[in-house]
Amino acid sequence: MARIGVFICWCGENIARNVDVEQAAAEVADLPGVACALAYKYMCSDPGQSLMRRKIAEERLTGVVVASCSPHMHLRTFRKAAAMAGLNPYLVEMANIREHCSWVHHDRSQATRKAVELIRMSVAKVRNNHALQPIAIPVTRRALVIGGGVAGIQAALDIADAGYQVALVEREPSIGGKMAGLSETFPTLDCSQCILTPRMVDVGQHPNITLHTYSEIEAVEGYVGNFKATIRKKARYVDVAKCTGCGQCWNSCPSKKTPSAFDYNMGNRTAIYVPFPQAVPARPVIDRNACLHFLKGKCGLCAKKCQAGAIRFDDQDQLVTEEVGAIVVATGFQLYSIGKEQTNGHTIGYGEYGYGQSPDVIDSLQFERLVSASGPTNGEIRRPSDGKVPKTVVFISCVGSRDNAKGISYCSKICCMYTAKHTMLYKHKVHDGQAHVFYMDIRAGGKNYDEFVRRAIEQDGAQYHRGRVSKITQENGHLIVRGVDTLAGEPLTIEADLVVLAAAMRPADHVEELAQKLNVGYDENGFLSESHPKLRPVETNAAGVFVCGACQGPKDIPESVAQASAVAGKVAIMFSREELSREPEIAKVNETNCAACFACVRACPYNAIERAEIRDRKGNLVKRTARVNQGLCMGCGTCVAVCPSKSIDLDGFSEQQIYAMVESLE
Amino acid sequence: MSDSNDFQPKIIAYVCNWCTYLGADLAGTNRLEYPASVRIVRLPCTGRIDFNLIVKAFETGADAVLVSGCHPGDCHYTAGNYHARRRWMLFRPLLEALEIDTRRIHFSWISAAEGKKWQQVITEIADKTRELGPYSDYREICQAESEK
Amino acid sequence: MSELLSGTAIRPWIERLLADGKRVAGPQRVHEDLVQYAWLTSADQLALDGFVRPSNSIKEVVFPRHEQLYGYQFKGKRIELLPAELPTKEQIVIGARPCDAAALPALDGVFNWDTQDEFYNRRRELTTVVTLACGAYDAHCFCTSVGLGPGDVRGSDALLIAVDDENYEVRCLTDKGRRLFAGVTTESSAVGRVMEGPPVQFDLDKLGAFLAGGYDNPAWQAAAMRCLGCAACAYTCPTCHCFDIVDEGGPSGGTRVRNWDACQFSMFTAHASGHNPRGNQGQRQRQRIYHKFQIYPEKFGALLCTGCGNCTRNCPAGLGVLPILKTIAPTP
Amino acid sequence: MQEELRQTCRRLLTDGTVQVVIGYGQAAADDRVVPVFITRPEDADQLVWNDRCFANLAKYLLRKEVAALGRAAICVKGCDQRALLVLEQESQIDRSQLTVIGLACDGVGEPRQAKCQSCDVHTPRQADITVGQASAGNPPATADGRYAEIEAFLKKTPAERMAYWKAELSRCVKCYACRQVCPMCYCRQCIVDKNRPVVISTSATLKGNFAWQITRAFHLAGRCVGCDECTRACPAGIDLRLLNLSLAKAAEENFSFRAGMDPAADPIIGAYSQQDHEEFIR
Repeated sequence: MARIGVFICWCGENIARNVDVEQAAAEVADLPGVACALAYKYMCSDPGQSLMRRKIAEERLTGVVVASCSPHMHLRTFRKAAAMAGLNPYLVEMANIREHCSWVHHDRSQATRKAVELIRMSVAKVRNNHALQPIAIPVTRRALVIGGGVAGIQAALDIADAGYQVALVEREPSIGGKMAGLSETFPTLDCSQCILTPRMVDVGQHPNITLHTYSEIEAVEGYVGNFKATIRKKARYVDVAKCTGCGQCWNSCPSKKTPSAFDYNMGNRTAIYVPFPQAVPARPVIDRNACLHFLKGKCGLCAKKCQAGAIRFDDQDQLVTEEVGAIVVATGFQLYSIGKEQTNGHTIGYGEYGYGQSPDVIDSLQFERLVSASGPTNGEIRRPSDGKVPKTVVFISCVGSRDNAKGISYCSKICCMYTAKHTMLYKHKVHDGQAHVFYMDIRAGGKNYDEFVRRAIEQDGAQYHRGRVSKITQENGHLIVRGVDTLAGEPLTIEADLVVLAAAMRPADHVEELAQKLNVGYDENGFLSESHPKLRPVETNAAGVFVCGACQGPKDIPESVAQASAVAGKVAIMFSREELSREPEIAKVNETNCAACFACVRACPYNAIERAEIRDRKGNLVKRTARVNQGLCMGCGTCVAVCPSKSIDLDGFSEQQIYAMVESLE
Repeated sequence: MSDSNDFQPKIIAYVCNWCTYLGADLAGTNRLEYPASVRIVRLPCTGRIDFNLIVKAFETGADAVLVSGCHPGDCHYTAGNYHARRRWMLFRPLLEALEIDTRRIHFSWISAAEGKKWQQVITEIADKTRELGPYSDYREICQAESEK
Repeated sequence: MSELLSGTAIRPWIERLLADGKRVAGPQRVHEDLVQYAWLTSADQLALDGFVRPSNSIKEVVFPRHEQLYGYQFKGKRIELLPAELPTKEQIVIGARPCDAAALPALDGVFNWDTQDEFYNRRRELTTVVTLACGAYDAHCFCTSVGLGPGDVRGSDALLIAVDDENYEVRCLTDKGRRLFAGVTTESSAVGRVMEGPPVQFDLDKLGAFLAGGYDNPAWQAAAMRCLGCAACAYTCPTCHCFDIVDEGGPSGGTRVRNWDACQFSMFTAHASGHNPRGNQGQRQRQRIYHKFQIYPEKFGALLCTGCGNCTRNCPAGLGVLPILKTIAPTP
Repeated sequence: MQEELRQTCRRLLTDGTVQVVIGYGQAAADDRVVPVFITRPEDADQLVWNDRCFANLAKYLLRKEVAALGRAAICVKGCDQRALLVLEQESQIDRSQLTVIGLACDGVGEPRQAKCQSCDVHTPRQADITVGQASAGNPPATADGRYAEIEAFLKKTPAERMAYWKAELSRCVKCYACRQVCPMCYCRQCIVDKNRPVVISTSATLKGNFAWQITRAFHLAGRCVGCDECTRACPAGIDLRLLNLSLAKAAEENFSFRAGMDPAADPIIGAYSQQDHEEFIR
């Protein structure tokens, strides 16, 4: 038989003014299962709590109802107090007779009646509560970081510095990401490589970091604390352990005409190559599609030159597994490919700008290489078609962004800033040149950002035209840019030598496939979904999987790095204990009754329910059933509502509890 | 009960823990008064709220039922409210076919910041239900027994 | 000489009964192709011809599908019991089929062999059954195979036999019947004639022999293969009488009620442990036949089947007593 | 066509493709057509095909007594086949272990059943073997007339509708024939049979009957294939089809979804779209 203690709080006058607490105590004292009911001035105070603890012991209570304020205020308090008195904390419920009663109903008799009913509901509920134990999940204290751009690097270093092992996976031959190819960065104009490459070296040398470059995620199994990732290490044809990075091979390679992806096809590279001189690891790979050994069966010059004997033409892809407790996704972005049909089919556009037809219409990342000291022109701004120094450069922002008709509704956020930067870098190198910018709005929110744009306009003389460009044509070696200046209200035609398009930012290729492997949600644009935009901005709905950087949405370097460090903090918190302790108010399947229709599996927002099989001792299939992964369930109860036979139920808000509450209102 | 002015409709509100419950808390903090005849049942998420609970509310004599949770996109559990919304899209036509009075079943999105909206919604539901009178049809259904 | 109930007298008579506060049940045309016994609110609802028999039975008049046994209320630490009121209204069934009426004596035994069921007995006392001899039978009827026939009077207080399209000969069989018809009939020389029943379709002796040794016969499962495990047979059967007792209510109190239950439900015999002694439909169908043709007869000396055929008529899979018995105990 | 059916089944049993054919046979005692389970080639002649083949045999695939007979072939009409698709989507049957014999059908019942009036699956889809040819062919799928009955019913006044359901459901005796014939009702323990808590009163009172029929219908939301077996099985003649239609109509109008029609379409319950309309929500 239940022995429930009801503790009604006056909350000073807050409750007692409108609710006759003594009368309420007298009324509920007679409810079935109630062993004692009393009112006290401040239940949350020390004396109030010790009163409750004393009564738990004296009355041998099997459950407690505290009728006071909102459970969001003090449920934890009272559950803790009950636990101190030896009562399982999940046998404590609250009746909210302050926020939901005394504060909003001023008729004392009505408020008192309602308070009694609220208490009655809570008594009915707590009679059906069960003692619950927190769920403990062992944690493998090792993290997997996917993506070796600046976000992934930062996250990996921070986690490693906290003392935990990290496996960093990068699909290119070197880490560094987009930032490694940038020239100088806003709003300080510090050299990108100067700030990034030391961090890359740190990664390469960090005792806690295992680097898998030229590698991709093949499969991920498991759940929070206990993931098993299979990584495909693509064949490099170079034995990284033997290679010293001396450079003999790529210096002697006769195949030199492959467009360099690192330079966005603005320069060429050899068939055996490191993408850029500061690459980490500084170990080359062989491009099968360019290597004469693979194409024609002869050559092998690199192998002859290599004193370390590191060339391995028979190299194969390898699958390695990493067991990790947390996964950080930092796969970054790519640019909207202008003028081409986009991967999601309906986004197509800006063919009228002549990108891909005129070599002098380039995108913003190409321009970065053009001004970079390590770029194909060694930092001299020369246009691709004829190598001339362009005297007039037109920058067009929002190419792709903020244009529903072209398939992207969002603002890519960084283009205003880097376009301003581009005009400055250009002016600093071509003193007699003139930069024009066509823009829709200038978005320069951020520390020292607006000042930076003002500088571009006021000090470096960039001409900003508010308006769109309708067409770009080629005439006599010039690009005729036809647009409109909406502020002047006039059409505007500029004869330019070079046009730079600030193309929209899109998530990296194949991120959807990765998201599916990780059970992480993504939006219609392919950006990964955070668990909560404000309160859980780096978590995802797949417990133990975190996001940082541009894979989650357009962002600049400072934001990406800040997010990466935030992720590292979250991972470090998770790894600070040997076991994860999770709230036990989660779903549970009655496996005998489950009809295995798996509607719950479909409905679960956390992919926390799996299809399981029950087998007898001989291994014969007895039946199939849904099964809740305690490591993943967040306790929303969506599964309960879709289960026709209620073979899945939610501890803490069980069918029995809720119906008892409603029926107590009869 | 015969005097319609005295009629205090019984309203059962199934609300999610993270938005509407907190919205009602905020109404309290701001001392926004509303009819006392509403009874809140706290559930983690609208996704947990099953249609059987609505039926049970009427069986226990409710004159109106409210189901309320987070605005689309704000669900604490990402998608529970979307699942709920879809179920109600299908449930309402069934109730119409059965002539269960859909004017007595209310759905709302009330965020933790919308204490004022909570007050308004409850007040409106109470007013409207008072106009409709007690849900005598369902009470008759519940009281009909084989005659003695 | 006979007593005659003229067609024109029937309606006014029923209206009078209703006006006197009596409950009157009889066949009612619910839909174009559905006739059921139901409580009448007006004499016009009564349907006496144009169909073989109602799709349900009259057992509900004495054994309702849902009955409150008593209420209970938690008062503080005490539980207060609130006895249910016994029925008081006199009730009359008009136009019962002989196969329905004959079920009542069978039920009497069940509801009185250990405890006297006060609810059942009170209703039974209050009930007068006016049976109408059958004017037609269909392929599902098999009263003659279980020793009954279209004019059988078991369980009836009065028997009506059609004289022509309008008028009925009344044979009062009990005091209840005589009281009911006092002053309603006229003397006449016309005599009704009861038609012949359907041919006998299975052999009771053979059945007895089969049951004696056939408990584990695979024929049960074979016959039950198409059974879907609902209670359409049991709930429309005049003699099936199983019930379940449940408490309905909330934390403050409620009612203990009894509801019909049926042996074809897999839950009927399911134990809390998960074990089910009748784990398949063959065992459940076997139970139904054994109960009607061996267990009940051994205890009460009569069959628990009146051959009405409702089980087959209502079975979505066309099963029922007759198809099974025709297989296991065919007539020569 | 009947002969072709018998031959087909004889062959399937003879060559060991299947151990049992679930089909229709003539009842011995009366003129009804009943489900039969043919396990021997020589019994294939018991199979019949005519317009009294009402039953949706898909339900038998879920009964353990039938499953115990071994690998099965099942005879289905076009409407019944839709149930197979839903059962497959809900992991209840392994389609690869099942031989589906589609029976081209011009409709059942005399006069034709209500569902046959707007049938657009005279020839069963996704059958392994199709027997016969429907004279009607499969007309293009249009919603015209499919929901005529519920639309007409909804034109009645609220008071008429309430009176109608009170009268109809007062006859429900809770025999659960509607549940037992329904291929989609395969829970191991139906919610109405659960007593902790009592979600639905087990009593056959109006209260219990409303709760039960609301539940039964809604549990079929987006799943009911409209075979109307519930309506056919109801010994109290309650037109459960109306309830099912109201949900099917909502599913088609809101989600262009018809249960058991498109193997590629995702089930609508347990799923959502951010674009789902919500004009009824404040």
